[in-house]
Amino acid sequence: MAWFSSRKAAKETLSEDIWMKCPKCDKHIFKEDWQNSHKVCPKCNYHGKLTAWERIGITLDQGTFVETNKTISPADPLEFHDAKGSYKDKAAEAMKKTGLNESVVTGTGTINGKPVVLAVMDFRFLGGSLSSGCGEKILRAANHAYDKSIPLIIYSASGGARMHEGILSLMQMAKTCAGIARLNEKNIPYISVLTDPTTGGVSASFATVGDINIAEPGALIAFAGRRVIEETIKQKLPDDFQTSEYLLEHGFVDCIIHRSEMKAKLHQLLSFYSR
Amino acid sequence: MAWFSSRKAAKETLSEDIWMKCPKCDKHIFKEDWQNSHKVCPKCNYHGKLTAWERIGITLDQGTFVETNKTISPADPLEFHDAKGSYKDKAAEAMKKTGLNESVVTGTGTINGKPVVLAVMDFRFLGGSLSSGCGEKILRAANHAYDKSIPLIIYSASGGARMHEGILSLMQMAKTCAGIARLNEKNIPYISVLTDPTTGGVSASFATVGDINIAEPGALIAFAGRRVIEETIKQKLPDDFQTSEYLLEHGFVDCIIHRSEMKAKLHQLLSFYSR
Amino acid sequence: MSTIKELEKKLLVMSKTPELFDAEIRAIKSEIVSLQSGPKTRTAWETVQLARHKDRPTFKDYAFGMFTDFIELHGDRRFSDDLAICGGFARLDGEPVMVIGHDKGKTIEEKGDRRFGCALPDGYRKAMRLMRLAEQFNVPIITLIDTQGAYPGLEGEERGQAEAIARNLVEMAQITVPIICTVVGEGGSGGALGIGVGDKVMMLSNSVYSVISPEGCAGILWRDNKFAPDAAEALKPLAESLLKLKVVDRVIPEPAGGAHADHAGTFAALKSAILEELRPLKKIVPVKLTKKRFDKFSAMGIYNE
Amino acid sequence: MSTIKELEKKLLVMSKTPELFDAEIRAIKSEIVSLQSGPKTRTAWETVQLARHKDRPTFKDYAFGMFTDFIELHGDRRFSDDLAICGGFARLDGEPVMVIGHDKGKTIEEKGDRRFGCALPDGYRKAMRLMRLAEQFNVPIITLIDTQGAYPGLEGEERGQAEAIARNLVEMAQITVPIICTVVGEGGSGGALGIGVGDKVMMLSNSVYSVISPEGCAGILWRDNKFAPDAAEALKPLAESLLKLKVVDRVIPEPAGGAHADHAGTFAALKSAILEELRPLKKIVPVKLTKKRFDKFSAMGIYNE
Ligand SMILES: [Zn+2]
Ligand SMILES: [Zn+2]
Repeated sequence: MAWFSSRKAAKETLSEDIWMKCPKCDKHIFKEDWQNSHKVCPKCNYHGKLTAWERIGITLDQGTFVETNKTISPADPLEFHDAKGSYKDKAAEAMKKTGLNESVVTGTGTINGKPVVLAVMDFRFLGGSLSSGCGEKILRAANHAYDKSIPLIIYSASGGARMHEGILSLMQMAKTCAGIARLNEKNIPYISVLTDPTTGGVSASFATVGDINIAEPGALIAFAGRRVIEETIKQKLPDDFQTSEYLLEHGFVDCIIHRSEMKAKLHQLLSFYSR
Repeated sequence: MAWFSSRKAAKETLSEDIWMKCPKCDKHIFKEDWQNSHKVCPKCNYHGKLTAWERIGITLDQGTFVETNKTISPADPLEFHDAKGSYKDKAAEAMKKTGLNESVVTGTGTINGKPVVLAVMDFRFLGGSLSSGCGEKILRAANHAYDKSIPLIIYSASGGARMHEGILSLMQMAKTCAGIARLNEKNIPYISVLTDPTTGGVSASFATVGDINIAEPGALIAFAGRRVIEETIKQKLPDDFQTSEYLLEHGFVDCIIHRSEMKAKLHQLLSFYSR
Repeated sequence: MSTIKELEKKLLVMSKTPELFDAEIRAIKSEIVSLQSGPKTRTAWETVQLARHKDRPTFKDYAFGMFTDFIELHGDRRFSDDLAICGGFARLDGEPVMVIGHDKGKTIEEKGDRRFGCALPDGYRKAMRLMRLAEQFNVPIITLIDTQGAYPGLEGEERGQAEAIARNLVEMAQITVPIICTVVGEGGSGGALGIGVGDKVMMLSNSVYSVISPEGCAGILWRDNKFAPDAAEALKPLAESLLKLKVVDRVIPEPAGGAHADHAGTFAALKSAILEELRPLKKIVPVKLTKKRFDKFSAMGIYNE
Repeated sequence: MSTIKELEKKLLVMSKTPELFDAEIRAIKSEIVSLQSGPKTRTAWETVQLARHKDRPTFKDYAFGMFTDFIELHGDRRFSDDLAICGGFARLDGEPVMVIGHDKGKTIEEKGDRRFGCALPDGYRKAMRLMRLAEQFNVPIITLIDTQGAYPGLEGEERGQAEAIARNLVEMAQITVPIICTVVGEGGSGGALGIGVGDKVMMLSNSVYSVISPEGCAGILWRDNKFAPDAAEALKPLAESLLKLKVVDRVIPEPAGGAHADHAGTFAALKSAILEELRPLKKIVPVKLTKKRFDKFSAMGIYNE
C-alpha cells in the first residue's frame, strides 16, 4: 500500500486552493471539478446547496433574468426576541451575509428561449424560511404568471415557516397556495423543483403541488423532522426515509433529475405546453 | 339441560310455516320476525337478499313507483353456449323464475315526498349480472335524473359482468359510468347503496362512485374473488375482508346503515340537496 | 396596534354606510371589546393551557350539541377513514351545512383511535372530499379547528402529509361555497391550516393559533422545551393578537369561566356568530366568493418594501 | 354480420360525402379487409396465445420506438408509483401527446416489479393524474392497453381496486382532450377498460379484448380451466368480432408474421393509424368531444326492447 499512502500524503500537502472534501462522502475532490459540476460531487453524486444566483445562472438563458420585487424585505411584526437576540438583528445579519433582501429571488427570463416566471429560494437566508416577504414575492410571481399566461417554476430550499413572524408565516402557506390555485384554473403550468432541503411549511404548501414535481437526487424532502418522528413512534426509520428517491417511490415526485440535465428537461417539459 | 333439549325438540316438531333457520348463523328464528324485519336476522343482524320489488316496497312512498323501460330484456349477441347450455335458455329461465325482464328494475318515485330516480338490482336474475340490457336501463335512469335534475339512487346486488355477453358486458361499465359523469357535472346527487353482494364489474363501475356510498351491514363488496386472491398471494385473508365494515375502515363507504333505518337516512341525506 | 379612540373614529366613518363595512364593523367592535377588557391578567402560556383544557367541547359535542341532524360521513375513498378528522352534513338553526373538524375524542379509547386529533394525510383528504361534496350539494362549510398539529409519524410521511395539507390549501381556495373556519381550541400549525382557509376565520376567545407549538419553538430557539412559556409569549398565539394581525376576522367571547365550564353557552355564542357571518356570504356569487377569499389571504403578511 | 357486398354498397353511398363519414369509411374498409382474408385458419385460443407472445412490443418499446422525446412521469400523488402502468409526455411524428399504458416489463426483474402489467389501484390513479395533466397542457392522450387484468391481491382490495377503475371510467368520460386507446396485446377485463375509454378505440389485429380471461371463464362456466379454448371461442375476444360489435372502431393489421416478429413494422402501422384518427379529433371543441364520447359509449350493447 505504499503507493496509496504516498498518494494520500501528497494530497494532504496539496493546497486547499486545489482540493476540498465532499460535504457528504468526505472524500477528497478537486475544487475545480466541484465548481464545474455546479457543486455536484463526482464521487457520490451529492448535490450541494446552490445560492439563488448560482441557480438562476444555470437555469435561465444568459442575460435574460429580470428580477422583480427585489426591495421586499423582512419586517418584524411580532417584535420577536428569543434567547439569542432579536429577529430584527437576525434578519439584518442575513441580508448582510447574503446580499439578498429575502429568502427567495423572483423574476422572469427564458429557458432555451421559452419564457418563464422563476422563483428561487436561498437556504443561506435564515434557512430559506417562509416569511411574509417570501410569501408575498412568491404570490406576486404566481400572479405575474397568471396575468401573462407564462409557466411558473419555483425552486424550493427551505427549513419551513419562519417562526419569528408567528402566525403570519403560517398564513404564507395559504397565501402562496391561493396563487397556485389560480394558475390551475387557467391551466398555466407550474413546475416545482424540490432541492435539498425542502421541509415543514414549504413542503406543506407550494412545493409539493406542482403540476409536475421534480426533485434533485438525494434531497431531503419532509413534513415532520426525523427526530420528532422517531420520538413519536419509537422505532427506527428506513435509511432513505424522506429522500427524493423515497418520495418518488411513494408517488409524490414525477421524476428525479440530475443538476446537469435540469435545464434541458425543464425546456423539454415546457415544450409540451401548447396553449 | 332437560329444559333446553325439550325446547329444541319442541322447535323441531314445530311447523316449517312458523320457524326457519337464518342463512348466516343457522339459528332458529320465527319466519314472521324475518319477514317483519324485511329479512334481517334478529339473532345475528344478517341482512338477507331482497328482491327488487321488496326493496322498492320498503324504499319508496307507497304507490309512487312508476316503472320505466320494463320491456328491455336480454338479447344474445354472441350466440353464447357453454358446457351447461345456451345463454338464450338461461335468460329465458331467469325471466320466468323472477318475473323480471332484466337484472335491474328502474323507475321513479318519492321518499317521504322527495322525488328520486331509482334503480334496484335483483340478484335472482342471473346473479344480478351486468348485461347490455341492465347497463342500458341504468344509463337511462341516469339520463332521466340528468334531464329532470332529480337525485339518482342505485341499489347494487351483483356478481359482476354477465360474461355470456362477452365484451359488451364489459362496456356497460364504461357506459353506466359515462351516465354518472354527466350527473357530476350538473351537481345532481347520486347515492349508491351497496348490498350483499356487490362484486366484480359492478363494484368497479357505478356502485363505488356514488357521491355518497352507503352499505348495508355485512355485505360482501369486492373487486376480485377471495379465492382468486388467496391463490395469487398464497396467504390467509382477514376475516372481515371485503365486508362493508372493511370498506368503511379503508375509506370507501360513507356509512353503514341498517335496513330498518335506510329510508329515513336516504331522506335525511336528500334533504341537504338544495339546488 | 390602534388605540380604542382610533378604532372608534373608524367605526364612526364606517357606520354611515354599514352595508359596505358589515364585516369590518363587527371586527372593530370585537377589537374594542378586547381592548376595553384592559390589561390581561392571563399570560399567553396560561391561555395555551386553557385552550388544551380537557373539558373543552370536542367535535362530537359541537356536532350533537350545537348542530342538529348531524349525519357522519366517512372515508377518503383512497386509503382509510381517519377518525382524527370527522365530518358530515348537519343543520345549524335549520340551515343545511357541512361541518368538518378535528376530533380529539372523549374517552381514552377514542383519544387513542383519533391520535388526540392529530390527523394523517387520509384525514385531510377526507376533509377535502367532504368539502367537494358540500360544493356539489351547494351547502356552506363550517370547520372547527382543534389540533396540536398533523401527526408526525412514519405513515404520515409515507402517504404524503405535506402534499395532503398543501392540496387542501390549494383546493380550499377554489371551493365555490362559503367556508367559515373557527379555532375552537388548539390551532396547531399546518395541521390546523389544512382545514383553515375560509371566507371568515374566527377564534373562540380562549383558543390559540400558532405556527409552531410553544414547546417546539422553545426547543429550537431556546434549545430547551422548558422555555415554552417564553416562546408562547413571543409567538403571540392569542386571539387578540391574531385579530390585530388580520389573520382572524372575529373573536367569539367564551362564557364566563371559559368554554370548558359552559358548553351550552359556548355553543350559543359560536352558533350565533356563524349564522351572522353566514348570512352575507350566502348572497355572494361563487366567482366573487373565491375572488374575495383570494384577496383576503393575499393581504396576509407584514413586510417592508 | 354484413357480407362484403353489403359493406361495399354502404361504402359507395358514404364515399359521396366522405367528410361526413370519415371514421365510418375507415372502419368499413378495415372490416372488408378482415372479411377478405377469408376463413380464419387461426382459432380464438391461438390468437390469445399470440396476443400474449413474449416477444410482442411492450410499453417501453413503443415509448422509445414509436414515439420520440418520451419523458416518463411517476406517481399517483397519494400512495405509490405503480410501475405496472407507465406514462409521460412524448411526441408522435412531432405531435405532443401524453402516452399511458400497461407495462409488462422486459427482464425478469422488470416483470416482477410490474406484476406482468397487472396494475394496483395506484396505477389507475397515476394514469388519471397524467390524463388530467394532459388536459391542462392541452395535449391528446394515447393509451396502450396490454394487461391480463387488474392485480387480484390483498393490497389492491385494501386500497380500492374497484373504486380506482370506476373512478377512471367516470373521469375519462369527462376529459376534454382527445383520447385514443389501442389494445396492443391483452385487453383483460376491467383492468384494460380502466385506461380504455376513448374517442377512438382500436386493436392490433392479433390482440384480444375480453370481459374475462378464457381460463377464468372456463373455470366458472365449464368448471375446469382446461376448457379455456372453448371459452375463448365462446367469448369472441378477437378484433374482428369487436369491430362487428362496434366496441372497436378500427383494427390495425400487424405486419406479416405478427407484431412480435416485426416491431418496427408494427410501430409504423400503429403510428399512422393514430395520427390519422387524431387529426379530425383535434378539431372538435371540448364540449362536443365529451358529448360524442358519451354518445359513443351510450350506444354500446345489444338488447331486446
Ligand atoms: Zn461525495
Ligand atoms: Zn342470523
